Amino acid sequence: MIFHFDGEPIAARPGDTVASALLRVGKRAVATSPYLDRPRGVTGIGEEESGAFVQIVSGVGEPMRPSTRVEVVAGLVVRGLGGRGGLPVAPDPSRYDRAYLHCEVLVVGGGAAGVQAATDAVERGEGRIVLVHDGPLAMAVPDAIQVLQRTTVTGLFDAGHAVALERRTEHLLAQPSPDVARMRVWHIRSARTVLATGAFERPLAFADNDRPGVLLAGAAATYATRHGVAWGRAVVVCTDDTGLAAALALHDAGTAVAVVADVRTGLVGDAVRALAERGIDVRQGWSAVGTDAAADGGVAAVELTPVTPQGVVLGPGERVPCDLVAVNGGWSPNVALFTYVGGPVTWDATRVAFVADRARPHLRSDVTVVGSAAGDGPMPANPPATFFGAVANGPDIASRVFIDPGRDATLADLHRALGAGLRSVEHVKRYTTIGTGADQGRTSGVLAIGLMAATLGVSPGEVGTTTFRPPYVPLPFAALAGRDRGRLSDPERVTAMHDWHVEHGAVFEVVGQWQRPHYFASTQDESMADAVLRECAAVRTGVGMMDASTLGKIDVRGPDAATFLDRLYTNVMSKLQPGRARYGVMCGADGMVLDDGVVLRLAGDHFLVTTTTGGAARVLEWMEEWLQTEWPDLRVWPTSVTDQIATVVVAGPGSRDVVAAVVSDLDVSKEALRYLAHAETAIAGAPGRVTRVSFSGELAFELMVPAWYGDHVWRAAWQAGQAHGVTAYGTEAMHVLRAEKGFVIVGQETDGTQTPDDLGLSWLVRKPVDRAGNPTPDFIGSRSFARADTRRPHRKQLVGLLPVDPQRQIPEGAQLVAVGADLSTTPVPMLGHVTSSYRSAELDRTFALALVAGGADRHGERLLASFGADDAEVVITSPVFLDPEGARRDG
Amino acid sequence: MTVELRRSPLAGAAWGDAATVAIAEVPFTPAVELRGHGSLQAGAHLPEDVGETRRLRSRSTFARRVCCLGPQWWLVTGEPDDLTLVDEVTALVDEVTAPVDEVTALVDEVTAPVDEVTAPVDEVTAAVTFGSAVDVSAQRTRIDIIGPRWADVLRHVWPRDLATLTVDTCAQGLLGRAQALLIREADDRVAVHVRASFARYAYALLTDAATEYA
Amino acid sequence: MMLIPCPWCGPSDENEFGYGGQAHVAYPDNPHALDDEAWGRFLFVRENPRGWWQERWFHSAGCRRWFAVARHTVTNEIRAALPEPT
Amino acid sequence: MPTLPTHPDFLWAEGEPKRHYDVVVVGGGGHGLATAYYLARNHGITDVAVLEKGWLAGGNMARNTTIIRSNYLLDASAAIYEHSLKLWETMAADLDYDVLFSQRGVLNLAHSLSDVRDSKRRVFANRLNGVDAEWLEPDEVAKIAPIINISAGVRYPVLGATYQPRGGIAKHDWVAWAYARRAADLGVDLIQQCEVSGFDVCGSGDGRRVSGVQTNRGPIGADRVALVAAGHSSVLAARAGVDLPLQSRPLQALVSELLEQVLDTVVMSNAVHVYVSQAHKGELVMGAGTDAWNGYGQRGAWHVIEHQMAAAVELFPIFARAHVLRTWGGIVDVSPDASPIIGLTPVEGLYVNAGWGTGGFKATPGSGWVMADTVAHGRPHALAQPYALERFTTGALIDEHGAAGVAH
Repeated sequence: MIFHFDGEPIAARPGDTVASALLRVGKRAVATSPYLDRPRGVTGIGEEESGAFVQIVSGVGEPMRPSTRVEVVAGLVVRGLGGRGGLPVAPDPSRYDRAYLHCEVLVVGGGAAGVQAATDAVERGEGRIVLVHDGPLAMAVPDAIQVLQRTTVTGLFDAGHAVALERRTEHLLAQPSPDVARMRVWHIRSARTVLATGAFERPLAFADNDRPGVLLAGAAATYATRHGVAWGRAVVVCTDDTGLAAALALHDAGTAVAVVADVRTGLVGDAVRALAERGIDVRQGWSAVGTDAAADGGVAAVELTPVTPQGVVLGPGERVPCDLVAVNGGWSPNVALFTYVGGPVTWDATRVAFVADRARPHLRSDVTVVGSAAGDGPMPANPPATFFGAVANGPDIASRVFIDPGRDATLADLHRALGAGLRSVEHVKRYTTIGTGADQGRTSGVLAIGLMAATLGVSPGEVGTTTFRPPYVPLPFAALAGRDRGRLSDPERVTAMHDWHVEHGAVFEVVGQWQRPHYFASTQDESMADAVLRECAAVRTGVGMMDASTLGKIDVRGPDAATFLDRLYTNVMSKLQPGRARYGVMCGADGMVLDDGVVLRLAGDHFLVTTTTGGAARVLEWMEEWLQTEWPDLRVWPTSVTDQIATVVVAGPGSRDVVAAVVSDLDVSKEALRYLAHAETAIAGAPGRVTRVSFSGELAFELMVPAWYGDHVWRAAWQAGQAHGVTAYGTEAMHVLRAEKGFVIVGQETDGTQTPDDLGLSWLVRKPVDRAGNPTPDFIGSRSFARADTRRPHRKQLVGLLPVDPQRQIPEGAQLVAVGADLSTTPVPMLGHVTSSYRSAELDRTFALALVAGGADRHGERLLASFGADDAEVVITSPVFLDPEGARRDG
Repeated sequence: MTVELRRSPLAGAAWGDAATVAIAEVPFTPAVELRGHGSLQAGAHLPEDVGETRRLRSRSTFARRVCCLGPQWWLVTGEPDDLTLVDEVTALVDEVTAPVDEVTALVDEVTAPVDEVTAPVDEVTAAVTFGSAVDVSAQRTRIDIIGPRWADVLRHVWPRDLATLTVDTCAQGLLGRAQALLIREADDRVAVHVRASFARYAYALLTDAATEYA
Repeated sequence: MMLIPCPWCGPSDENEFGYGGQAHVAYPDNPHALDDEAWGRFLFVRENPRGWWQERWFHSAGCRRWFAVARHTVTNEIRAALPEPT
Repeated sequence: MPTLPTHPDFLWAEGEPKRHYDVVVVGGGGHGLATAYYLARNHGITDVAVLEKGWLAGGNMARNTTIIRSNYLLDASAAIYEHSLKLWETMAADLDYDVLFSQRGVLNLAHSLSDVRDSKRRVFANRLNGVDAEWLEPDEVAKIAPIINISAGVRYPVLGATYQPRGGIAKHDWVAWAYARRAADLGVDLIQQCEVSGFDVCGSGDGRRVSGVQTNRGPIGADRVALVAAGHSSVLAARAGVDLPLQSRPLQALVSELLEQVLDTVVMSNAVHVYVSQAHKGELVMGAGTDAWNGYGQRGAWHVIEHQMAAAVELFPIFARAHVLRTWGGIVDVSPDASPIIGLTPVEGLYVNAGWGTGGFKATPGSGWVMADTVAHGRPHALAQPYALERFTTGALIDEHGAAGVAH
């Protein structure tokens, strides 16, 4: 099996990772360090890798993968990295998946301890047991256990929640599959979780300890025994019996072990005997202080010397030629996941490690730790040494002693941090950047703590650890997005008439999640401005049709419905007669306008409330909140019918004829169906309701039908309208038309800081006592109107603006300042801002709405609209530009 | 009613093969949301626990189902051709104030479980003091997931534990990013009800999630 | 993601819910009887303890009921779901 | 690969608290350290202790996305954030410490017509308030950040953006250390692992006066106490009988691995909660949206991160293969109008500065400046006046929600 590394074909065997394959062919230097440009090679065998990071070039590509975690497949192409990954520019065509899994027992880690824990759970008769392992599972497990292989648990969260990443295809094929998700993010909920996450071998500090060929001893031995890597000549440097075991394994796998340097003295036990039998030179009380480089930048020799247990170099040393320096500085239990849930760790001086402290409580009592992650297992024949490395005296030596090769962070950096007065391990981490690299300090963290403790003359336990942060392994952005991409990235809501709009050249605007026609381009090259003028003119002079289905609709029913609505709206709804409709405004408790809409009374106990498109969900929740939490005594039930009802607006002088053509058994004459009246009737054969309500000031009808009939009724009205030159119009024209009448749009004229009075709607606000002198029912927000700031004169109030130059259109958002204000000295006092600004076909000029301080009393005054290059003067007017007496609405 | 004029949000779209998994709109399912203010202690005919559903018999031959969506909140659904369901169920509210026997009659017709003896008159009236019954037939769109792999598909987009969605139970939650009601209609059939404006999203989401199982 | 114990639907993912902040803050019987200071406190001042408190959740994707729970604001441990709203 | 400037050889010494100080600053975050520094530098008040319950700047200062800008909508906000930005521009020289302040510009994307309207309103207001601001059309956005997907068909179309060229980023830890170092030079005691558990208040009613604080290292007397404890402020203030209208919420952020340069400006999208810059070493630094619920656990919910990633890969297709290397959570103290609370309290001698929400880091120098002046003179600094606690009684809020001005 062939793959390519840095352009060179490399032969690999089944079961190889990029790291094992490269080592087998003798490639030691495979990457370079981020800042110092030093050659770097494989240091470990798993997630603890800190040197050999590669960029995946084949397939869709992926930056910064540890070579020890990339399984070789035919066609794989990788290159060694220089500390930074590259983002492929080509779009990523692969599929990413998310899945949810619920179980009783989640076991993390497929090693001996994990498999044992899962098997025990089976024998205890526990149901739904899931075992997650980050590689191919080596051992067989009972069928009752669901095994997720090549899956890494990356985070533990509240309430039994675990997140895991499964890499599903890259070990099978180098290219992405169009049908099979490349990665899957699992969301697992378990009743209890067992962490069997094992431990990471620790390196040692000595000069030039970052050279290719310096590996963790256990990793080096495994490469020899499992992957057939021939090391040539090895020197083992250790502080722990596992180093002795590694030396034996290397020897028995055919590697010449020249020397074993163990800082400890008085070693006993089988391993020592076995090493002696094999004639391996074991130097007790010795350790490494430096290495020499070969031509490839890798290690050529290691300098060994007698040292004290405290790391004081006694000398004289000896330079031993070798190809491999196998280092074992002890083990660090992998407690990252445990700490995510607040699991405490404690320094175990006998095991020379921070182990999970099972005695103290944490956030997730259902999470337990087993195996070496908890420091379990028998004590070795020889206790491990509390020793983190030996550094000879000499200029600049410390700057060649690497603690975090991934960040080129050295002992010199650590000393500078302490010299600067820093004592908190978190400060030192940030000052030196140790532990912030791609390996998240798996090997460097405890080494740094140990060296810090040694320098300060305290125990590592007193220094303490830094905080691990999820994710446990780096997670691709796209994998986290899952299938929430492209058209699925966020729902797009459409109305029953959507397809018609598309067929007729609608250009859509996104309103919340809704797709609404912004305007209809009658020809390919009609500009928006022209289209909007055309649509507005049609409504003012002929007839137009608009899809108003996105407006929120709430069926409010119950004996106390009227009472309820009186408390919600600033105006009185209980006086509304069945068959009539009324515009209303509701405020928050702070007195600021929350939403508005037309309320239809269907019967004594039955209302149909309409809301803004964006406010539909909010208003329903608002109703439910008050009914459930404050007024449970009220017998009222709100039901959303937003999607149930499609609404066709037919507006314009010609609208009555069009409506009459589709409504046969209802008299829609001015006398029979008065303004703000509504009636049930068949509409083009569909059951519906016709309402005389106008947001444009023109004669207008709202046709409401069950959404199933929306498309039909729209097309029927469109057909009937052909004789009258009916024109479809979108939200922009609707906005212009309502602005000509001075009607506000919540969210455009308002930003959550306007009272009804600010908007000139005080006529909608109930007085505390009615004309007869009886107190009126209170409504939400009324109390806030009495606060100092809401009583303040000169609040910003709604006005109309006419640019002095009738052809100048002021941009919306333009700020209004006094004419002659000195714009060169900031801050310039601002008197208000333009909320809406349009070109009017009817007025044959531009106009705008604005909020201006004390504006209600300033009609006729001039202001300067400031928006950059060519500011323009405007005259304050009434916000009602058209038909103030409302003569047009009856047609 | 002129049913031929209707158009469903997905125009009857269907995908896949029920031998593994199929996803298909079931257009024009009638539905009414019922809200009751009165106590349901004696509501022998209505499920009281959220997630519980009951099959109903009616004067007509159609299978109907009432789902408990929340406290004092039910959804009555039926088969597409069950054109009288809405009128019969909404009539309940109009009839609340009518003489007891009339109410009973209506209640029996609409909400009596298939294999259940009709409860005594007084119990039934105590059970059904509805405050609101609203036609929501077009509010939600029904998309069925049919076939042995239905759960494999849903677990990609439905975070709740599907093991608890046993036959004749229902659950509300989030389907991807859209609110949805799931009804386990049969061993290998789940009905997904989403707001009509979300129907295209839900259908695209489900067929995407089903890709590896088709 | 927290599991919020809805009294009606059982434990459900946090993102099925709306959040209502501190529980049991009753709307004044007569807001007009309050002075500006007291009204301002009702509008804006809520407890913000580091530890246990009672807060409101709204099951917007489920039964659409408001309810209160006792939650620890550091550990996110949730003790009791209290069906009665406010 | 850029190598970063080296730190000064000495930062500060661990201190033991004295029995009494003129001013005790509660909270050793950026704002507390800046307050102490400006007390000494601007007002000659050096008998000052900064009390930090953990390690200096270990709270939100160590957890934010380091975005610096002043393009807020409302006059009061623009004034204090612009004052802050001007201080950023002279900080390195003033503190003699390169804090890697990089004015690479900040883009705020608009995805809907109402975004566009609000954005332009903010730009026009910014200019009149002396804040550099531009409105950019999509093609101009693409010139500044070519990796943004400006094509029309996408779920979050880019309809334009506001641009503040003087905005940027800085190295958060270094900023705190720079203030700590100079404050220490000027005689300020920096006391870590010193948790304030309460206040000594004498008198009653309107006559209450603060005389010191209780800590895990014993009582410490103080003539004046500046409470600058971000998310914990309301808990502490309550112990002095002062109710602050604050809610403490989780706010998450994340970094990627080191990547070759793809983005040399700051891009913010409030609509979909994506806030991203590429830091000096090459990692993408991203902020997420605030979790909805109150929490002091310094951790949020994972689905917030997944939502953010979904939006991020839509806006920046090139991010698809980047990796989330590390996530973390801070505690943001949010006020009802998304604006801070600065100034006096009903307890004489007790001053508060909190409620910065997601705006805290960028405000660090300005906040410290006005707080020091307020404490030194016993009256609100001119820029702090609008932010007095009284506004929640009068209703004169400084509501930045409307124009989505608040975000990182």
